[in-house]
Amino acid sequence: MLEIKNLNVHYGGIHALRGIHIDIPENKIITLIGANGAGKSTTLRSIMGLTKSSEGSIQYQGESLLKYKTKDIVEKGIVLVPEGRRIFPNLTVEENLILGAYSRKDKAGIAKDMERVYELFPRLKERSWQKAGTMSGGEQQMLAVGRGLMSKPKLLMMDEPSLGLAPLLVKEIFSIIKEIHRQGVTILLIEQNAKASLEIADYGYVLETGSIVLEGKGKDLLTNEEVKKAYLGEAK
Amino acid sequence: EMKTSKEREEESTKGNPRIRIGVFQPLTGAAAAGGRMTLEGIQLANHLFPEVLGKRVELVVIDNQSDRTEAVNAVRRLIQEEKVKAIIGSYGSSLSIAAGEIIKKEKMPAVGCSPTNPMVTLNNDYYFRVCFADPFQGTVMANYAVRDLGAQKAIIVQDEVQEYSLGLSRYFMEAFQESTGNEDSILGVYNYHSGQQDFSNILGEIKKNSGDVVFAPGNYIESALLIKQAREMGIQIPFLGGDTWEAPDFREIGGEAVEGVIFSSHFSEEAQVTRRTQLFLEEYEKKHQREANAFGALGFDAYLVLLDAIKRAGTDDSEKIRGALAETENFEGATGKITLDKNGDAQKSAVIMKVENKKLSYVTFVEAE
Amino acid sequence: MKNTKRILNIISIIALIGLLFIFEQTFDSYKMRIVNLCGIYVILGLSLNLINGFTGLFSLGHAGFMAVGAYTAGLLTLSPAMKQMNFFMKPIVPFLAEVEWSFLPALIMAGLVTALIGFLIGAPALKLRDDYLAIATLGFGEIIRVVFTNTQSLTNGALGLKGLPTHTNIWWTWGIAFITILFMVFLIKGSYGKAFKAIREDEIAAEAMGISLFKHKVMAFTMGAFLAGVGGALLGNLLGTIDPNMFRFTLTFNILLIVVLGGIGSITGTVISAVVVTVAMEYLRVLDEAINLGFIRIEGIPGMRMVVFSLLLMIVILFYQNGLMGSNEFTWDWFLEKKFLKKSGKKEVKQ
Amino acid sequence: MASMTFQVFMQHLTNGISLGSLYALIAIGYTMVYGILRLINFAHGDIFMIGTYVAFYGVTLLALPWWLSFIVAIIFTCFFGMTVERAAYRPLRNSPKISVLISAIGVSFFIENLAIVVFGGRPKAFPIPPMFNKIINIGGVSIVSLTFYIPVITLLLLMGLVYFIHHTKTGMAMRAVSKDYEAARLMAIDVDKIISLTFGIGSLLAAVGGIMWGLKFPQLVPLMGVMPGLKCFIAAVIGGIGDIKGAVLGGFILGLGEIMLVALLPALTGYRDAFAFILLILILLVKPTGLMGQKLTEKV
Amino acid sequence: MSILRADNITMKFGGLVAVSNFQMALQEGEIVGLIGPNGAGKTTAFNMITGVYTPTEGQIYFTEEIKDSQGNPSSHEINITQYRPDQITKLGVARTFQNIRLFKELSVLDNVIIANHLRIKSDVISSILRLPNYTREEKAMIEKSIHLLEEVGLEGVMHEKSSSLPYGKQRRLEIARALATNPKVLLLDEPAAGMNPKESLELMDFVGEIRDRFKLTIFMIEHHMQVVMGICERIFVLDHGVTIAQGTPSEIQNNEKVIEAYLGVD
Ligand SMILES: Nc1ncnc2c1ncn2[C@@H]1O[C@H](COP(=O)(O)OP(=O)(O)OP(=O)(O)O)[C@@H](O)[C@H]1O
Ligand SMILES: Nc1ncnc2c1ncn2[C@@H]1O[C@H](COP(=O)(O)OP(=O)(O)OP(=O)(O)O)[C@@H](O)[C@H]1O
Ligand SMILES: [Mg+2]
Ligand SMILES: [Mg+2]
Repeated sequence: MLEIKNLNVHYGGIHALRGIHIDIPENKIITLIGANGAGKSTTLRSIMGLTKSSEGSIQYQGESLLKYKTKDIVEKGIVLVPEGRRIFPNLTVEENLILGAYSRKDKAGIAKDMERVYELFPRLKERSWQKAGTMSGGEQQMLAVGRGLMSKPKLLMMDEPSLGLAPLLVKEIFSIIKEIHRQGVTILLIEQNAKASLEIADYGYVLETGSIVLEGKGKDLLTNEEVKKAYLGEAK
Repeated sequence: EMKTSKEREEESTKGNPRIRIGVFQPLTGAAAAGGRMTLEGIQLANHLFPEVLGKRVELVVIDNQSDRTEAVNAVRRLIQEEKVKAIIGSYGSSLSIAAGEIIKKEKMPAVGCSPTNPMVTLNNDYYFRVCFADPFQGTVMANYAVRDLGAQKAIIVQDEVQEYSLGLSRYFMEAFQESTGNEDSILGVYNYHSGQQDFSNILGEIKKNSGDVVFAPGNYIESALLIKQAREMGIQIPFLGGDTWEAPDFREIGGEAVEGVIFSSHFSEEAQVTRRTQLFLEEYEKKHQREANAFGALGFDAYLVLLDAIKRAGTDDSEKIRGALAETENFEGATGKITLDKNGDAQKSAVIMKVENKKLSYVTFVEAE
Repeated sequence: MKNTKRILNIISIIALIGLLFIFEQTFDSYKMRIVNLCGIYVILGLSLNLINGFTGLFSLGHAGFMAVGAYTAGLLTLSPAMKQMNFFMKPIVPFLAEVEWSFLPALIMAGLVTALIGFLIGAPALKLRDDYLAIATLGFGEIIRVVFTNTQSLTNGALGLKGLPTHTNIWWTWGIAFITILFMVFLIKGSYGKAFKAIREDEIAAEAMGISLFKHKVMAFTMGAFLAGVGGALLGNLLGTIDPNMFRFTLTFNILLIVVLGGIGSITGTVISAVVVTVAMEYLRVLDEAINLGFIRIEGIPGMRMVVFSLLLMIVILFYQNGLMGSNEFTWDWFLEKKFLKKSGKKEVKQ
Repeated sequence: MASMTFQVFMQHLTNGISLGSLYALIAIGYTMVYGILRLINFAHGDIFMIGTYVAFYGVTLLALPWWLSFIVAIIFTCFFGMTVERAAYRPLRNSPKISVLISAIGVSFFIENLAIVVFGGRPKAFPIPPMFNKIINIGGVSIVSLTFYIPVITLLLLMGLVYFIHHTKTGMAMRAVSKDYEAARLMAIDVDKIISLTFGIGSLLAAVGGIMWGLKFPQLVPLMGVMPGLKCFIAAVIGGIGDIKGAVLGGFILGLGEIMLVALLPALTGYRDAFAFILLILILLVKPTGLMGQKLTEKV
Repeated sequence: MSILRADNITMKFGGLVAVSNFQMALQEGEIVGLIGPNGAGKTTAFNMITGVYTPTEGQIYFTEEIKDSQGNPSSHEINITQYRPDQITKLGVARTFQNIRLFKELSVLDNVIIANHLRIKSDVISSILRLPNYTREEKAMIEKSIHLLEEVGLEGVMHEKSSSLPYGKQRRLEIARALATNPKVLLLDEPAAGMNPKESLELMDFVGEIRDRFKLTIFMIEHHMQVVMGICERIFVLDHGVTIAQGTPSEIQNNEKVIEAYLGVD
């Protein structure tokens, strides 16, 4: 579905991505793990056209994404739930969701998806009138995911959805990701919580200082000694 | 570039000898209309009389942007960088006064066209002007108000930022009190400042104190707005003003509202006509296809008076030109006969004009004292 | 290394003095005025940079401070006779009528009075942040101007002061500019300067590090006001006439422009850009006047100078977003290194 | 003061209301642009001036009927504002705030100076259609008909705008853009287009304000936008910048206050131009985000 | 006597009660944890203690050690409820932030030097004139800062711009900066956020080390249970602003209410 080849990104002098290759087949959960500053977010931002790459290609359903604006990429069905939630604090929960469907014209479809989001996150339904900025961190995270779903994505990318969440909510988020996947959405997931994400992922990539150092089936990575040592903090 | 001025100077002395005369006028900013009208007159005169002492007269024009600091800069530049021999300007007393210091210090003869405030030439041996000064103008209007309009009570509205307006108001007030013989004949003095657009508070006061006339000298813009708003508020008292109201813009902005206002001015073809008046009027209308005005005429005269002085001095030495200027007597200009007194002021008569059917009409003529 | 730098410092100071001396000998008074203006704008630019660039306080009230300085020095140096001439509408307040100070004390007094005003304004206003502070300080600047227009017996109102003794010369302007540069360098390098920068970077974190926001902000603001007052005083006594209208907010913008063009938070940048902007403004006057190319005469268009100037300004802002210097400074290290590298070829560069 | 008659008082009151609504109209434009870009659009006053000049030339030079000329002016100004945004602000979208502010000041200088060269420094008289210039006398208070039109137009525009911002998807997108460009992009919102639109609407309002201004004070100079521009910005800040209703409130307070202050205390006339600033500072010190501004304590 | 004590503090934002009647006392040398669901009011509690917010109700006390004229130490409790953040830091309470707040444009070293400024004795004039009393102080400040950076393992990146550091190092720098203020109490707000489990464990060791080396009392908000349970001696649990439990890690881990509101069942 999406294929990244030899992607290079520079931030001024920093070489943040050094020629990575990633393949995302349809209907799978792919996860990207790695230490801080490894370039995970940069990868997602490059796909969305938020960050310009200096070299390489990003193919989506046989077409290069590099020439498109973010807006067009979203319209093609790729959605990013960004790092740090980035909900619109001055808009109500409902308005945030409506904006999630900004590019869509099918009123009936939008209404249906709104219902679906409210089913997934009953808390959002309860608080549909509330200004999003006044909600707690976990609620905001739900809203961010819900908002992402509103554009009816084919490929949903999530950047550290569990960051700063209480343990209970972390569990909930992962079960929701599985649920969304079950409904037929391809998922690219970034997580610090490597264990949980590898557990649900079909395939995983390990990123270190801008390069992919390891890849494999989720289950295999989970038992890989290096991964264990570096990311799961178990070998102690 | 820094050196071009030197080059220019060399060039001017080489081939055909030139005399450079500096002109500083407000060509942009609040006083631009007056400055441009004056400049038209100066340039017309230069066009008609381009030579003196066998040399070409070259005008160096600098815009003082209706700003005092820029006026000082402009004159400094004319003297030090452009090496002019004499200076003409500026419209607007405050601009002239600001530049006066440098003119005095650098001993540069200067001829003002229409700055009427006494401070322009006071204590300044190098500044002259071809117009009358405000004490005369103020008195003329006060006397007219009392004698011809039968006014006993007057209200003054002045622009607190303009020496022109402040001075004129003061002389009007003195003359009015004297003329009516009543210390309390001035009901109030109200201030506004250049650039103000809403005068409702002043007009509220005027509406309250029913005077016989309002004397409101100032920039033609603010004056026009003031009168317009007065009429809108139903104030029907006659408005009197000074020579700035001559500008056509005053009638344009004021429209209907300024019908009937009365002001003093420098000349009218119906009052004093000389050979030069005829020449000026014809040539001006030919060149610009519109009615001539007093500012143009005064610019015209300032140039001619200066040229005459250079001719009499027989040299382009600035100090000598000054000497010759001081001796100007009965010079025949477009605005009448010009004699410069010991202050450097022109002893001239004034005319009183009225706005009628969007045109200026001549009312009467007041001889110089 | 330390010795080399000391020698270089001394050499450049001597060179600067020599240069000023040459200017004084060869330039006519018109050009000297530009040199003087450059010096004054260096002082003003640095003072605004201290507030806006180093401390991150968005202040737009500089014109007001300059007015306070210019009037203080003006009233103190104006001779009693000139005072009488100036104040013809309303007499001057008695306590000022007879004073006539020499320039140095008047300058210092101008700085102190302005600093006091700066303190009085800063104490309440610095509670505000960002745009709100900007608009409030802009307001204070305008209020100062309006007050000066209305306190006729103190300031001669809108008519302004004329005939100020023109004490200002390049030794004053560049001397004080030089002291200001040193002042800034040492201030910024020191602990207090670092605290200012910390406030600029993140107020909340700075406060959490034990830096009293109020004290340091007011300190920077007051010091900036002091320098602005001195700059204003020099300007007044250079021009010889001042009036409240000179000190409109466009004047603040001009100085802000110098700061931004030079690089916010760079002393070197401000100095360079003060000189460049001042000279450019004069140079562009050519555009307003008729240009005589001998065979053809191009009539000048009044106002063209400002059009070109603002266009140039826009181009610089759009293409040099961080100004000439960013927040970098000229240092001998940098200078020596660059020279050194040039000589020793490519190998060094790679390293 | 005591001697002020009822008529004179009413006279001042109507004056204050019409000036206030004029301020309000222009303040809305400021507030919209600020609300979205967090940028004090110093060029707003100049855009206002352009609108007035275009209307003037439409009537005088092109001899259009006044209403057509006004419409042309409004449309032209709309595009002019969008062009300004494109040229001077868009390239700086990711730059430090102060650069953008300087750019705003630079653009403002540029427009003013260009106007001086193109339109000439000499003031022009704005032609007033008779319907705005009728003097109506109600119980000794004489009022120009324009005085009635201005508040009505302001309120109509206000209502339209509030509806647009709060009840349309585009309005929602504008509010979203105001908080976070990047997140807005991720919603498939074309941020540049939304900002352009905001400028267009802001400039449209400026043009309407400018024309009204020209009708009230029929004098055109290239610097005519500077003072009203500044005052209306203050009005917007007083009301709580970013809030449209706040801008209207601020405009009325400022306009009415300015007129009433000097009417009631004539001794303070000279301080009239300082009034706006003093009011501004007093309000900011008491309520740092303006009267209707939301309190935005930074979440630490 | 406890070194820092909150007596029934409450914080309301409009109608929202973010923290209600929070009661807490830290003993010298302790490491205490503060946990709870998102939006429970943990950061708000920190903000009140450090003076960023003034509590709507309740009082906060800090125990200050003073030496009398003979040099005998004695301690007394002062009410710091109305103090500003800088005053509180001066007394000896330093903190880090949930969303890292470094002086981004400044170098790593400058970040730490600035944190020394609060103890400076020379005035601004002597700093500009570079009088000996100032230069002496400056030298000491720089030495101390470099030393601190060595302690946290950042000496190698001393001259880099602080924003160019990777996340984990930025967190360390924030801690170093807080240490430079000479605190007695250190408040850490989610120091392990955004770190992977391995990095989190390293951090845990690091916190223990600095506690011993600098004789600190540490109060820490954290969502990584491994860290919290591994290092904290006592834990407070907030939910909806209310303290629902407090006790040792094992008590908390088995507390019904905590499991329901926060931990969940495995
Ligand atoms: N806007 C930027 N400017 C400069 N450097 C950047 C920028 N954004 C990221 N970087 C750098 O690029 C590298 C990769 O960053 P990225 O955000 O992609 O990492 P990450 O893997 O998502 O890390 P984290 O777990 O902290 O989110 C880091 O070294 C980071 O410092
Ligand atoms: N400045 C503020 N204005 C309004 N509400 C606020 C403010 N600061 C915090 N809150 C609210 O107070 C509540 C507690 O917030 P706080 O930041 O203390 O939570 P927390 O326990 O630190 O959560 P997290 O684990 O997500 O960081 C939240 O509902 C939050 O939205
Ligand atoms: Mg990331
Ligand atoms: Mg928190």
